[in-house]
Amino acid sequence: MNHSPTSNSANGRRYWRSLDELADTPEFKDWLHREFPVGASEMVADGSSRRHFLKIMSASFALAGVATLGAGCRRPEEHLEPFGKQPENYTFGEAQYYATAMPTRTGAIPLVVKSYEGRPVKIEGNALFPGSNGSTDRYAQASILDLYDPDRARHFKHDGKEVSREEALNFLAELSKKFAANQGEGLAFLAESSTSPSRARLQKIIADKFPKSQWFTYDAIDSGIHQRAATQAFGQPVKPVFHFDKAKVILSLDCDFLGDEEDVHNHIRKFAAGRKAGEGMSRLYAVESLFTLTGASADHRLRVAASEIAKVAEFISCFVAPQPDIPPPVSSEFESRWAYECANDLMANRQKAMVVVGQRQPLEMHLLAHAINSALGSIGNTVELIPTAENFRADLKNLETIGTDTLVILGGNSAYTSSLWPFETYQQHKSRRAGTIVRFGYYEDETAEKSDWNFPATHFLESWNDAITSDGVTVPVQPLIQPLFGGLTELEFIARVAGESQANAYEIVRATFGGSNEAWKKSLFNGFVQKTVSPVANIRLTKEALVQLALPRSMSPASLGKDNLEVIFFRDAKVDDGRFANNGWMQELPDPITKMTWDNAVLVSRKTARELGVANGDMVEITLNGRSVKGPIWTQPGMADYSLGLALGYGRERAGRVGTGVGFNAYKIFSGKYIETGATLRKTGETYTISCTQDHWSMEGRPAVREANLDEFIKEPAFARESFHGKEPPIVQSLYPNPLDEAKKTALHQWGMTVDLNACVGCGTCVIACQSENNIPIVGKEQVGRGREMHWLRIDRYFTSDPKRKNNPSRFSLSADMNQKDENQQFAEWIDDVQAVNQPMMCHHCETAPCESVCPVNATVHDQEGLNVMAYNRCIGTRYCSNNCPYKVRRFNYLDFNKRPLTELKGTLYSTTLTHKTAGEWDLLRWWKDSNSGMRTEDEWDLIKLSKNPDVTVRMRGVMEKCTYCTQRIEHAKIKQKAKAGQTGEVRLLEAEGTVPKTACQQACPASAITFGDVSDADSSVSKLKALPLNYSVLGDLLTKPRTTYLARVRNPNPDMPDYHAPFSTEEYESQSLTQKGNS
Amino acid sequence: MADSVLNLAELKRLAPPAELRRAPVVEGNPATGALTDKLSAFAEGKTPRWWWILFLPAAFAATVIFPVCLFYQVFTGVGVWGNNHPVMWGLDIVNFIWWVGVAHAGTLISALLFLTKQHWRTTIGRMAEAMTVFSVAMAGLYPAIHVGRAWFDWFMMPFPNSNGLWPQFRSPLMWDVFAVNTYLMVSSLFWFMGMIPDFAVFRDRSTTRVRKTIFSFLAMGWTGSARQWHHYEKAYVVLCGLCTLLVFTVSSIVGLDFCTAQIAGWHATIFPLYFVIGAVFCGFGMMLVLLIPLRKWCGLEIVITKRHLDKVAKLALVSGLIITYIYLMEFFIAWYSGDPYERWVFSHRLFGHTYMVMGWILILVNVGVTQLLWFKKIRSNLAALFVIGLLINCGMWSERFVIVVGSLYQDFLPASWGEYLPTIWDIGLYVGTLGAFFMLYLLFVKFLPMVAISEVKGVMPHADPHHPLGGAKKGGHP
Amino acid sequence: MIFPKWTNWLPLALGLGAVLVGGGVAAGVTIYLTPKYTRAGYQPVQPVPFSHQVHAGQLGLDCRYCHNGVEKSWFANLPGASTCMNCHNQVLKDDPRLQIVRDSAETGQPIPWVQVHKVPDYVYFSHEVHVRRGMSCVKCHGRVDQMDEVKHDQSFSMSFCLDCHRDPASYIRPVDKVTSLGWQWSTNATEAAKLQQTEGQKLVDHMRVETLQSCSACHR
Amino acid sequence: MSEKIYGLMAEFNSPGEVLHAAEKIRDAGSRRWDVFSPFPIHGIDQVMGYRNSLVGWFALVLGGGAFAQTFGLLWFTNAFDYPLIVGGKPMFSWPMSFVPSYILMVMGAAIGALIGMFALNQLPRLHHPLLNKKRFELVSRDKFIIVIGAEDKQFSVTETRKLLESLGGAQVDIVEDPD
Repeated sequence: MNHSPTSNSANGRRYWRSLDELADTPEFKDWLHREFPVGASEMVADGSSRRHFLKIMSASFALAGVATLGAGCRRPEEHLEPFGKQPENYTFGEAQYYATAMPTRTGAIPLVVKSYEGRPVKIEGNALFPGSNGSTDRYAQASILDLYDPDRARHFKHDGKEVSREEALNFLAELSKKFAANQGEGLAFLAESSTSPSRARLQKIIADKFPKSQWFTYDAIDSGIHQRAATQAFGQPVKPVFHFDKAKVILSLDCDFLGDEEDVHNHIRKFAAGRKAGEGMSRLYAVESLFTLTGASADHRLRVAASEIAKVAEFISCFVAPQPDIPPPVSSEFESRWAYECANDLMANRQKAMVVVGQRQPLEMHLLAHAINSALGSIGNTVELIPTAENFRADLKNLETIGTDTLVILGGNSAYTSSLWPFETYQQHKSRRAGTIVRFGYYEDETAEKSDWNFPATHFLESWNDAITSDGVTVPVQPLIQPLFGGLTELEFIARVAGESQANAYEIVRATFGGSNEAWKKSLFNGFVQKTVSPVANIRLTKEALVQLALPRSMSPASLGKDNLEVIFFRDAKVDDGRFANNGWMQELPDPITKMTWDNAVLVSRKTARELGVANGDMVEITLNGRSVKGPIWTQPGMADYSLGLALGYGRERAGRVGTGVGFNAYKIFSGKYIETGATLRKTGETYTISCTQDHWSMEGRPAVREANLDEFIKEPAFARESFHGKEPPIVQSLYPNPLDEAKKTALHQWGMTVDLNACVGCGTCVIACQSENNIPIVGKEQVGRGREMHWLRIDRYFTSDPKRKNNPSRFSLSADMNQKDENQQFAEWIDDVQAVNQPMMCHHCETAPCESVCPVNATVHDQEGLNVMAYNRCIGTRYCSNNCPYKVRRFNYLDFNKRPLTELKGTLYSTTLTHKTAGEWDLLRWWKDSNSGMRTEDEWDLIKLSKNPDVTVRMRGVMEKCTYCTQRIEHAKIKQKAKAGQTGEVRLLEAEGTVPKTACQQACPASAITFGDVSDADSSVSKLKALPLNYSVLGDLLTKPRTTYLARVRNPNPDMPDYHAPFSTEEYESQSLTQKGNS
Repeated sequence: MADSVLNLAELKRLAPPAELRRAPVVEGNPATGALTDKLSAFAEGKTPRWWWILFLPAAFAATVIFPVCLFYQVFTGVGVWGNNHPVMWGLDIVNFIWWVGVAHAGTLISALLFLTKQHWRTTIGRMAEAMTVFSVAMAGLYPAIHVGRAWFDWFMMPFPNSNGLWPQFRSPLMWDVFAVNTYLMVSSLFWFMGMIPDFAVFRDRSTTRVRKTIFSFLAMGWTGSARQWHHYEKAYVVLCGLCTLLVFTVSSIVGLDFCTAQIAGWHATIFPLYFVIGAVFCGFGMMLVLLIPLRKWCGLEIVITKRHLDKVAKLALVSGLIITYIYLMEFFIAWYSGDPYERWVFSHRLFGHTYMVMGWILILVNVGVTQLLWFKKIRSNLAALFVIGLLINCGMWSERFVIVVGSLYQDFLPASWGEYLPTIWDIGLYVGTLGAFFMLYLLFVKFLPMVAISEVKGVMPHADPHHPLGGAKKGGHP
Repeated sequence: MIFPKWTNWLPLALGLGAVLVGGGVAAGVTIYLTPKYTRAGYQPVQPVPFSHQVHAGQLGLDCRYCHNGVEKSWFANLPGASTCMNCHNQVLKDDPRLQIVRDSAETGQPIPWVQVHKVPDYVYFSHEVHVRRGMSCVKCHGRVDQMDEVKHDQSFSMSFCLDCHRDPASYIRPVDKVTSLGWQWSTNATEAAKLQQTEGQKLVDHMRVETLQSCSACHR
Repeated sequence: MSEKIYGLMAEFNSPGEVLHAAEKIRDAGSRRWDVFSPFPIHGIDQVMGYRNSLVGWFALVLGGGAFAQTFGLLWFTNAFDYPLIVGGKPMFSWPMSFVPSYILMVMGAAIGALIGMFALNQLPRLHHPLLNKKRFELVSRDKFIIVIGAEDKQFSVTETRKLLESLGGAQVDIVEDPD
């Protein structure tokens, strides 16, 4: 990893500054602060300054596809504007990498950010970080888009009116003076949780300076419960670190540690490490109500309503605990046998077993888990406890009663996320007491609307900060770019409120760090402080905690039914608690399980839907504790009965042009508890359309994903090989020689990839990484509904089930499940108990690619290194290649997705350049003047251009595109190697030398499921993986000879369990091929 | 005319018995001059009201709906259509194949039947050829405009360029480009050449200077000399031979688009034959639809007799039976191959809930309704034939829909399955091409020699110098 | 008689005319609408009358003195005004023609040089790899050391690129001769051509230079 | 009007008559004469002494040329000038080349046949002395006309008129050549 030293840059990247200086004209500055959105007249009048700014960048832009239309013979005069002062150690056009970190609620994700000309373009994980494989989670991947969000808060505002920065800062100064005088009487802070030591230091300063002030920490999604539970259980401030890699048996009690918990990328990495196919692979039991990614990865999954999981937990604890108790009854014989065998398995693997409880479960459950883990001897082995700072969660009910004069809101969007904190009440309060709400936030959102003062916040890529990761390592957060729209960093804002003389965020972080300059520089270079945190040794459960354990018994709720439904509020896999609602990549990322985009829904089980008389898309009204919300129904296979799953974070009213009005706002009935019972549901009679990227749930017994149980794998390691159980047709030889074989003799490399289905959990990080790396546009809900999403990499998720439960009397029958429309899947009984399998699917770079031979213009051909290359500017868009692609991984730009704003991507009556006007000017005329123009307003377009990766062509409408194996990275690596080789012949990239590039998906994958490399190099990891018996090609019998192959998935179920069986996919396959045999 | 030389007694003596006698091509064997008057009458007469009633909406569709839909698509993107992922081809290609299909019967009638010396073809040949030319023109449009960047269509033309790039000739789509262009070119040439002597007829009959000028120009100085006829006839035979080749190969090449592809439901060697027969079948349906009203309205009952329609219907029946056989084979092979993907596609053609209706229309019409043509009664009932003609066109359209969409929407990996529904722009473009076709056809009927006058005259007994009617003094054959 | 006798020549005349017009159009397009004409020869007026002939030719400055990013980046950068001032704070200190340069060096306001050489945005050309692997500047940019004002020398069309990419041996030269624009294998032209083939092939073999004519080499 | 004489024309009513008359004229040794009819008359070719038309050769040459050229073009473009690896298929193979070559052969042959027909008939010829004659317009209707050209060695206005009339030709008339 090539981190550039950051010695002399204290305030943002100096290179950006240099560019900044170039554009340091009054017009340019004016632009930065201009009101948004810009009026039409201004666009024309002042366009030059903005253009000027962009033109400087444009040398590196290479916004090619947009320009493929080309100006033809019109050659506009273009300028190259070099620096006035040549900066040192800087080469225009070369990417720079800086280490930083993305703060999360309870930790931080160490990152390395790639930046071109001072413009961050891609986020990667920091591979230097101890234990890390350089991966991230999907939120971190997507966060870069927020940086370029045109809807960001850009202005200091008072009472909704713009004020100057000076004015706003003066106000803060006065505020601090005022409260310094009265010791902070009436001053309250409402902040999101943070691990920043600097913020903690400032918080301390505030507590000292304003002793009477109050500080509340509130998160809509409370991930701090693990820490609070551990602290309570063990009587000292500790937080648990789960070592899924060390565990042999894992029991998840409603804990989606691979999905919606914090720190999933670490969990996935560790979990995948423990799941290497073979003896000693771990076994995962999941008890859950929602179908989660953890459930999808589980070997045994028990679907139980979330509020009844406590019973199962207690049942198990009775066997595990030192003094066996009489187990409480669970609802069925099956469940008790399940739980009993599970407990046996846990006990058989003492010290190597672990129990994890989900963050949405109440504290008591967490204590119970600690008790079980203690009893199993897991504490200190699979679960380590590390010291931490205290973590509070504010009970916002109290806020009404505090006599607050001024409320300072630091981040968060509490007006939206907390319906329990009625702003109205507060405002009444305020009218009595003339109080003020001061808001520091990234967006002008729901909270901003209700605040008196608004301070724009900077993105973490624009801020100096620090944080402590979940495993206790301090990481600096350093900016890569000066704030695009001004704004304040969080630390600066707090410091100013505190009236600190030193309000410079860099100085604050530097002061918190202390130490030598040497150490500081090193920490910035590495992206972390080289300091390991040792776990607290010899720790025991406290007596108080043990007493608490008796409590869950009393928790047993009234039994659930269709009039007493349970509601589960969960962190959305895409928009989190709503903070990514305006992030198009996230909105369009298919939910890992439902594959739903641009929406949330009321998830129910088939049985519940039937009893309630609802079907997918029916709008229903859910009433809970006297409050209600409306949303569409979505039948989720594998859901527990009588549970309603509501994803938080949607239904935003003031999110921005992407997120406003997407989905429904589940916070309306949310009261701080993530699991509540007593809800009722009523059908409203309206219907609603939901856009999914995958409409068909079943794999129909096709051998796309190949699975086996561990014992079968040990018996027959090559079970997945080309003939899969001896039933697939053999892969025959071509009739004629492939010219690629000739080319292989002289080519330097042959690229290939493997995807380990055993490691992949389906989290979707790769999808976003690919989107970010390859300039993939979003298309909006309606276009997704029309099947036109552009993701080069999709994750196919199939639900498999016992074939005996399928209604399949005969293929040639109208009533067979397989002949039903996709809309009717929701009524099929087989979806009740399903397994899910995930399969990342991208271009397979087939050696005999069917797409190539049908292209009439040579737009897609093979190169000598085995890449199926796509020349966008040659493509005329016959779409024949995609028809002929058996994997359907090619994507067609049906409309100008890059140049059209989302509002112009709806309906059959799309606006056309022939009639449409943008910013008051006829589009055709705009196009004539500048072939790069589109229907987006210029400010939006400018920011979009900034966010694009200059190494990849931006595609225009009418061309086909697809995964390229990140050819830009390969070419970059080859160019660098060749340049290094100079007049020698050492031009080959070698994995052993670390010169082989990683693809974006590979780099981002927390599970390291994707391996890319040179298959002509026998020592490369990809060659070794391809030599494994698990390796197989999807649809290999079509003689496509794909370069992307898969490693089959191995499940590790416990033969003693009541639900032990071969993987459903295999059973389905067998039943299909049996019918075939019978017929032929 | 030569009535004077008719020796009735002799004629009667020499004539074969009635049951062996071939029915005359033109009812009543009118004299050559009268026949000329009759066949030119419609083009020279006053435009009747029915013509306007048909022409105006067709012209509206051709000149308003068609360009609007076309330009809208070109300027907005293929996304205005219903095409999606995985159904990358929808109505654009369905209509393309359909139009190519319609064309084929025309060539078959005019060229293949000429080579096999079927004199009855002369009276309907020209109308069939016109149908071919106009429908190939419609068909040729689709491949050009269905692409994402129609303004780069010239990438498909092989000429030296500064990019050093060439088209990729392994692609059946390239073959398509050549095939459809060739078909358009050759059938237009054939059509035009056939009309030259008739242009001369119109030229010589014209009463106004404008008409005279135009037709003089079009007739290119045709005098009807023996030398001209000599070369003309040779060229005609050659062109007929070439057109016959095209009948069998253009649709085959269109079929290659599909059979060289991987997709289950496309990947079958039967496709070239399948498409040829389907095309011909569809074209005969269209012939019925065009001939039945026009023969009445244009006063051509004596030249386009019920016997002609009966023959067209019989040809439709034969091609329909072959189609039926092909359907059976398709299903059989799908089952026999044991290929799960093939089986899936074919079971879904009939039982998959999404496009089941199209599948059954195909079976009911192409297999079912066609069987009605076995009955002489049906074949001589013009109304029934007209309806059957229409139904065959619908049936063949749904067949193309089932082949194109029905094979794409559920292919290998269930994760990428989807559905396809055409939008108003898909339909609008189809309506536009239909309009353009009918507009051109009506213009042809009105202004050009819609029956091959010289050819018809040439197969009359009056034209046989060895026939008493042709002026044979004695002997010869009747 | 509608058509006079001369009209019998009309078809022939029309045919000939069509051939002539068609040929003319083809020739016109080939000459005027291909990059050989539209690009080569472009010589815009620059804001500062900088002479490559003086600097690179007479003074013999190495290309990389000013275009110092050329070996490190895809982009051959233009020097900042501060680079100019390295010399010009001594030489021609008060020359009015250099006022813009002095201003730029002082204020940081860039000099708006007009771009001469440009490949389309969808072409990813890297100076770095060409320059460091024995492809001389002169092959694309011509004898800049003899140009007073820079002129677009070559067509920069795809087939222009392909010439080298298909047959690198005919163009490659020793890496240390890359910036010597006038360098030849030999002073004798025929011998130089011969040496280019033999020595070039040796270089290609030794350096493992690939013949890259697949799309991925330039388009991403 | 002191115009040149193009020839003499005579009308006949049926193909039989005109065929008979033509045989006689041929036997009389005329060289520059022709028979005009509304449709091709069976047997007239033999009478006029026409051998197999050359149109077929035009078609063959152009068709064959197009086939060979396309075959060559495909080889040149896909296998020689810019060989690209496409779908693992050979750079050049006859099956893929046959289809476009064949179809362009058809196009070439068709154009050849048409060109041949036009060329051999010296068409288009918009101006023709016969087209001036009002009676000649009946040729395209139902009359059959024999014209004996003034360039014929045996031509003489009176003798030829006699000959034509003796053969049953009606409306024997002089055809003028306007220049």
